[in-house]
Amino acid sequence: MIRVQREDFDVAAETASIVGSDHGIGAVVTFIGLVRDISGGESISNMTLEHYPGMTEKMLERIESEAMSRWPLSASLIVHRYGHLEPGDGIVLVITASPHREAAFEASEFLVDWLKTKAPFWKRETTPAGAKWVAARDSDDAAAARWTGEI
Amino acid sequence: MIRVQREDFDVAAETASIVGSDHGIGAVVTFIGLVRDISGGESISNMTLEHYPGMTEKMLERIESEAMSRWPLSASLIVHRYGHLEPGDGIVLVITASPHREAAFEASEFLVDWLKTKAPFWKRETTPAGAKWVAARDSDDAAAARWTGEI
Amino acid sequence: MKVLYFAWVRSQIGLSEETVDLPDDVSTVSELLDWLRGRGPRHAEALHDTSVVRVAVNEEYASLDAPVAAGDEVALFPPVTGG
Amino acid sequence: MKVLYFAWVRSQIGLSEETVDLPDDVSTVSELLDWLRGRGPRHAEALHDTSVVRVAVNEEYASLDAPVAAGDEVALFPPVTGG
Repeated sequence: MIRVQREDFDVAAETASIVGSDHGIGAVVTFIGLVRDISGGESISNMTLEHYPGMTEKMLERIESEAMSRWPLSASLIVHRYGHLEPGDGIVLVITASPHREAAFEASEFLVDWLKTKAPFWKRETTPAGAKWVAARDSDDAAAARWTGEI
Repeated sequence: MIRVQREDFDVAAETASIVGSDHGIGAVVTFIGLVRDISGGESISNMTLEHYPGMTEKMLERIESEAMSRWPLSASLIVHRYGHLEPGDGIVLVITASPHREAAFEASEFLVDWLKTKAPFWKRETTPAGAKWVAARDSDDAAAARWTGEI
Repeated sequence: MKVLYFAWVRSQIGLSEETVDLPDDVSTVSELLDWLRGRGPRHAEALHDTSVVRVAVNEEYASLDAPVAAGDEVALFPPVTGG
Repeated sequence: MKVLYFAWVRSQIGLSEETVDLPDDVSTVSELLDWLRGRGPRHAEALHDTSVVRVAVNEEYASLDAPVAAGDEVALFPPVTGG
């Protein structure tokens, strides 16, 4: 399941909903991305996350389907926010549930790596020197390249 | 921080407490281990988790310290339950928080692998054929062996 | 053709989207970028370095040699920085 | 010396702990296991295969050749299955 939303997410409610009454699930891995108050050595007072409505949902659905096909997941969820965010706010939530932990961990890392490099979101951070668009990190491309094959 | 307890854990409250007001944290990875209703092909109606009070806490503290020394973690938490548990119940909660996701993911996997092979807990499952002690999985030893060096 | 701009490509051009009539000799992403650069100095500046511009055609990532046609929705944006 | 048993080692021996007086010639984990096996058939059965028995001395994992002394707390148990 995927959702793109302006509102905050409730990790406990989302986890409960993903796990449901499926007692075949032995492992749940949750990744929460948060807004930091520092970035590249500069302090951040807030940020705006822009996205490409339509393409975003399409990419997230495809990435999630790919994860479900690569690993034996019982359920998964991606929630990505956009709009105005402040330090400490949640940006993205990824939950993967599986009978065993290996699949849940690997699928979670796969999804987060792909979100960082393929999902059409752009961060604009407000620093003491003004607002500026965040540059892509080479390390994110390297992380995504671990998962061979295009999706 | 580590805790060994009979009671259930509240993931949302534990996460909020671990993150606190540290806005340097950009990634939180949460692992929840749950009781499955099936194990080795047999259905499980409940289980009892026995442990070695004293040694358990000592091992968990040491494993957590080792993770904090290997990765730049802002905070971490291990909560492990013991006693009577039913399918769907949480067994173990591991939370790792870091400025960046790589450390949070790796430390989480490290902690869970070590818990599975070094923390003195033993599962006794009740199946239709009676209660029996769970055998250790070779795959858990292999997973723990990824992290070179004894602790 | 509808052309969308995001992030600093949008800021530099000063438009979030525009509808353009494609000349007949524009049939690839690369030719579209050339033609858009001719629309004015802000377009030229924003799109001059194709190594930092990503392209989607009809909500799918596309390379410089991908075909484009009149009914397409083309989006131009920097490398993504979400998550 | 206090000896603790856990999981199926405990079930098979039928004791969760016992306090024993060590003879002088028992100075390693291996010698302790030999001596414990002599305490009765349930001890002998539970401890006969040392490849599936783990040992902790004073709450630290210990190998078969580790030293043991009168004041130690020694725990014997199967490979762990927590998490």
